[in-house]
Amino acid sequence: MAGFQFFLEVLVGGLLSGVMYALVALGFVLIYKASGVFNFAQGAMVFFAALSFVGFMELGAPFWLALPITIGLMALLGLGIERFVLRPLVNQHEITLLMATIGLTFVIEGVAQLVWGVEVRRLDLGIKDQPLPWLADNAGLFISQIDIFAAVVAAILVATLSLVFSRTKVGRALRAVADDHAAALSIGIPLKRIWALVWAISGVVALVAGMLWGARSGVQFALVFVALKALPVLIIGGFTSVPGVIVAGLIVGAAEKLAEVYIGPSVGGGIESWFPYVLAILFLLVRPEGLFGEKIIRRV
Amino acid sequence: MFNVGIGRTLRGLMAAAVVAGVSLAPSLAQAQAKEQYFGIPSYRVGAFAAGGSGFFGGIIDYLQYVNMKEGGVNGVQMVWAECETEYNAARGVECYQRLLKRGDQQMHIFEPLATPIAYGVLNRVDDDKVVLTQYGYGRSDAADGRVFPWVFSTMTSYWSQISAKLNWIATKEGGVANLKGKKIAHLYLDSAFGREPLPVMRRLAKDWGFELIEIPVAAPGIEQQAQWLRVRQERPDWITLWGFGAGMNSTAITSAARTNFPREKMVGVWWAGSEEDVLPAGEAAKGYFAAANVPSGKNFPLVQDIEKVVYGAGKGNLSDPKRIGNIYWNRGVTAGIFWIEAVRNGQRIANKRGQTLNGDEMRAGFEALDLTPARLKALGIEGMLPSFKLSCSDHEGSGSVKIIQWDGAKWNIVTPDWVSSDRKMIREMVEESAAKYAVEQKITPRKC
Amino acid sequence: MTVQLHAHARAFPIGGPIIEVQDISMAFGGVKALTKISFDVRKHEVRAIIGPNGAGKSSMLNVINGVYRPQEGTLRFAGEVITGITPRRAAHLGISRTFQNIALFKGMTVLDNIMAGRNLRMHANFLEVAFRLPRALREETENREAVEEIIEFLEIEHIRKTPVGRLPYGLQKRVELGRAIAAEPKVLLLDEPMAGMNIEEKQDMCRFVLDVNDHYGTTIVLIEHDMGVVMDISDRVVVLDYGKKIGDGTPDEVRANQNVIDAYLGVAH
Amino acid sequence: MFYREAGQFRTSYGQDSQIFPLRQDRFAMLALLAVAVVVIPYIASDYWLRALLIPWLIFSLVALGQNILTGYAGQLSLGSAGFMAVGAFACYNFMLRVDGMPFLVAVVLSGLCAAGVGIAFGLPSLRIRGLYLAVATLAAQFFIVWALDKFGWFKNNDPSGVITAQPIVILGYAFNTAQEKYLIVLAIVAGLALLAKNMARGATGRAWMAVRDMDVAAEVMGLPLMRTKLQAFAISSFYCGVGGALFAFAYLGTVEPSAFTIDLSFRILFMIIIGGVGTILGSFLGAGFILLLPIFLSVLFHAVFGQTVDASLISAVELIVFGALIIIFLIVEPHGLARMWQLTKERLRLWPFPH
Repeated sequence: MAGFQFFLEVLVGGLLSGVMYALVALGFVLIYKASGVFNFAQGAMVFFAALSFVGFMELGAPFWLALPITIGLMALLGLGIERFVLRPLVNQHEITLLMATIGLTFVIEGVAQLVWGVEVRRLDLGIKDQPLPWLADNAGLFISQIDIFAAVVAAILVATLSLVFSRTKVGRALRAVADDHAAALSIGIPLKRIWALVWAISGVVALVAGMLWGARSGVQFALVFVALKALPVLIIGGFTSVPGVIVAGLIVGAAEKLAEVYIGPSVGGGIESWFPYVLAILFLLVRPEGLFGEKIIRRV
Repeated sequence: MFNVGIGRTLRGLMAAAVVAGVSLAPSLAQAQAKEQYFGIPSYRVGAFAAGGSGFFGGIIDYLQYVNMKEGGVNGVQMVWAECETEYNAARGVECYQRLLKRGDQQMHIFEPLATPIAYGVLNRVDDDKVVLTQYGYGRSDAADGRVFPWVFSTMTSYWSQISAKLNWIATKEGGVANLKGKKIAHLYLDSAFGREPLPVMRRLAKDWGFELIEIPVAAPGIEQQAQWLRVRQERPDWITLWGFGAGMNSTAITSAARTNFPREKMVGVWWAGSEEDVLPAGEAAKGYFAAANVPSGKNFPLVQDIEKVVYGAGKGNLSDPKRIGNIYWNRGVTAGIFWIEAVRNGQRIANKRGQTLNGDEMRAGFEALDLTPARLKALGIEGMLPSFKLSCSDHEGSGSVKIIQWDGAKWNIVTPDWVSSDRKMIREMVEESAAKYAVEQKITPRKC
Repeated sequence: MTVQLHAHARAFPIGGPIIEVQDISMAFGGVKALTKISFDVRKHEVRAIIGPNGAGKSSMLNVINGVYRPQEGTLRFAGEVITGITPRRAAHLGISRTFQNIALFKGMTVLDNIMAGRNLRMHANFLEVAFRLPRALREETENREAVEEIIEFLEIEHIRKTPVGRLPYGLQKRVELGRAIAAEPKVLLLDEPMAGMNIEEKQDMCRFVLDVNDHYGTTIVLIEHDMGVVMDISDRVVVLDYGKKIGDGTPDEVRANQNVIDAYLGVAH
Repeated sequence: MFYREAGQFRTSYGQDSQIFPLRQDRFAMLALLAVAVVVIPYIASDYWLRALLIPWLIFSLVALGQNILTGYAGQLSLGSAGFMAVGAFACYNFMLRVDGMPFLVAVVLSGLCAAGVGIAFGLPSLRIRGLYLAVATLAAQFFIVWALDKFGWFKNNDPSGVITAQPIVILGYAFNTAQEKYLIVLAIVAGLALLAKNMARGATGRAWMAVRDMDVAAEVMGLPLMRTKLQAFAISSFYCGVGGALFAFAYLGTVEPSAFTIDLSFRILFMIIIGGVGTILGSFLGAGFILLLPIFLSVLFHAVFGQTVDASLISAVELIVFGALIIIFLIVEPHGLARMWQLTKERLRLWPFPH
């Protein structure tokens, strides 16, 4: 197939995978922004969310019922985590918090497999994971419908979140919290409520990511690994910037695909595992605070 | 949320307590009877739990079956202890050491169904006199019993599998000659496991004149955009999928659909050929082929009898009986058959009828494994296992596979007869590789 | 408050200039922090830099020990031009300092903090330390003795083994002074050593500063808000205002200087 | 009543800078070593030695390395498993390609290889800090494993892509049995632990902690930031590398690159967090906790429920309890086991008199 057209396809494909990474990274950002916690359990939450969703459907709940139930469940999970894991750890060192969330990962994985079992399940959102016919026929580009769908969902999600943050009272409060906890408290912002809320939201974000990933590659344990895909996205985008992770996600997605396709064969391939991280390092050397992260000012 | 989990646990435990009350009774009665002890290093959580629970469930069900059906082997009861490895080398070694001795009983067979764990214990089994079986994984060159006296790659190694698979592709193409100039892409998990068949493939590519395209997938492989773009670019005639874990395999299949690559031109390794591997792909998996060392299905007398005897008595190991007869479980059952046959042989050879075997006797029994068509029929597994025979020097035996195809709901056998590999070539490669290993490890191969 | 200023004849009579600041200018972004500042510091004297907030005092110190790099002007140390040196180089030259908001090593004990102050005098590499080879041991003991002297001198024996993080503010300031003098510097830069202290603490600190100056002959450049203190303990005073020098001389001269009175004293009192 | 420092006065700074200023502690330590060397090899079963003690010692060593970097020098790194891998494969190749290579020399050399790699991947630390650095060090984790996995040379082109450690021979004496392997590991770990302790309490350690606590001040005092940080990376990686070599030679015997997963790196970090950041003792306690707890749980549950409960249930519960215990632990004592131990000692000193 024509060189440029192929390049284009690689690029588009990469960008679309990037969206999927960004979706996962989004959950990290929300929580880090609000509570300064690097929530490694996000991956497990994605897995748990998707698994619960199909689980409820297996129990006979129709889509329109399973969805709200799972949303509620994830929100509850988020609240529970905030209340019983992170609140007792407030003001601890960031490493301690990170470690706590990794411990949480084990718990969530265990609970998920305890409650829903280990069988691999499939999730059918009714969208075909096949190339858009007219694109394939006319442009010869193979773009899967579900990828497009995912991109749209991601766009909507981000739009809504940014609206919530910029327009609503809660959103402004959240921004204040993100800027300075103490100050936020002093002007009477209910910190705990905000945190709880953010954890609930990130639970729902996890569900969205989980459903899209699940629809692509089945609902199964491997979903927890999507977190690893999100990490380089986070450093490049900055832990605190919603638009940051979206852009970074696109960058990582496109870059790693191009690298794998064009550089990969010459070094034996499989470089996707580390390429994004190296990319991230190079990025950091230029901008230690990430793409849109707040600049870290350090005084003597 | 947690409450749900805890609740389920409690219910589980209560149920367990009841079961315990029932099941303890007989085992007490037989406390005096002779016992043959097995250690079972299973993995029931984590990325590969689906396969693990099925396979080890199958083994346990068969041991249970032998106990219930014929009161053990010549009166020797099969007993076992289980240990969770999480498919992790360190945990696996710990399990090996833990299971090795139980009271005055010794473990003589170790089947971890995990390459890393098999490697972790590889150089311990000689001292401990433990038969290390690698049921369709691990070192292919372990087939050379002279260099690996205690390791078995029964009954078909990766090398044999890929050879058999390519033989089948050749017949589909109407003969080896027609493969000339064809393209075969090897889409593999970028790990030792994924690269294992490459030597064979490269060699055959040279001999047969087809073009081999190697496309690695970085673990965990739930994202294969780039790889399939290469497929689109190269447009291979066939793809041999060498993946592990439902994540990578189902993603490969869906990605094939995304790139309009015909599933009828994809042949998976047997770790990409279980129900768990294709179910998540849904419609996309229709028509996809895979090699099987053991086909799935319930239409084998033994399988039906196990369901009747063991599950009928509520002693089945699978929490979900619907999984009876699926690939991993059937594989487990046949693994159990190897064990029991080895015990029978061992008792005969050492003429310790009705007595517990030690390590050497168990190995002798294993090396005497001889599944004649008649024996297979007697066991009620005709067509489930190939007929094969082990020996002191040949620890592989069969080297043949069946090709199965997914019809969207279940696996169907497309090769009623077993597709065999190029035994001679593989054996040469095995001995070559084993010899190299022997030199590196300063092992003097035993005489056979 | 009253502090006996150099009651006895000085052990180290004031000598020639050791630091010469010449037309130093620097700006952050567009904001001018220092404009054409020139003054000198003589050996063994106590030199004060005063001025209202944002006058550029701290920036001046940061220029002197290389934390900031000036856009214009030259800086001489003992006659040699050292404009734009690195902090490490400055340390090697014998310029040591304390910080406006304490910069101690919070996780370490008082002892270790002050020991760390002597790192330039310890040359054993990590292998020697790991294997406790003679040089490492010798250096450890020798420097430990020197440090114990300082600890005694600053009257903080009782908190020797306490992690500084747990100490009250006043004591921390004292430890930081200890860490700074541990290097046995030629020049000691003190950035508001008495900020936020009560009268007694200030008196103690003054005493320590003067003693350092007396016993070791260390040249001292200090920034201080408390005019009383400054006038009492310093030999000469530079007055900055909005990054410009508006006065320079003995305390009395500065007191008399009209600009200073207008710009600063007038406001202050 | 026996834990008293009364009547023990330090008369010289030399004495004061001893590892264990208290006589009781010195005795305790010596006794412990004596037991470890003399008693344990004879009473401990193969299971205890091969499955628990040897890996525990090895991981204590690795945790020590992580602690030097993260605990003392304050550089958060997630590459430890990668550096272990370097050590393991380096050692294998030294033994393989240099005939007559003495084992201990090979171990040291492999540590040095790891140190070199560590320095390379430590370079970003000069510009990046905190969690960003942590994620950046994952590059080491993934790249190293990828490279070792990809290039057959590292594995002497073994078709199965694994290395099989050569037998351990020192001065013509072969260390084959579990006891022998245990002793060699014990010797190496104890030695390196002592060196680490010396560095930690000496000028080297002060430099590390200075950089950790307030790097600007450290620089103003003349400490070379870059050298100190990279030194910490090098030494830390050296310890990980030696740990990796022992992991391959004295523990598993046969390893593939993918044995050194990111999960392992996380567990190593866990060890020092749980054990106690910036303490030597903590590395040992933490390694014990993280390594042995899951095993203990598994043994416990199997002992209690045996074959009566669906094993999948047990495995899942093990996982949950393990995670929960970690969280609870972090909440109860964020400063780690070492701090707990210290506090108990403080109480012992005062006991039975409440202050």
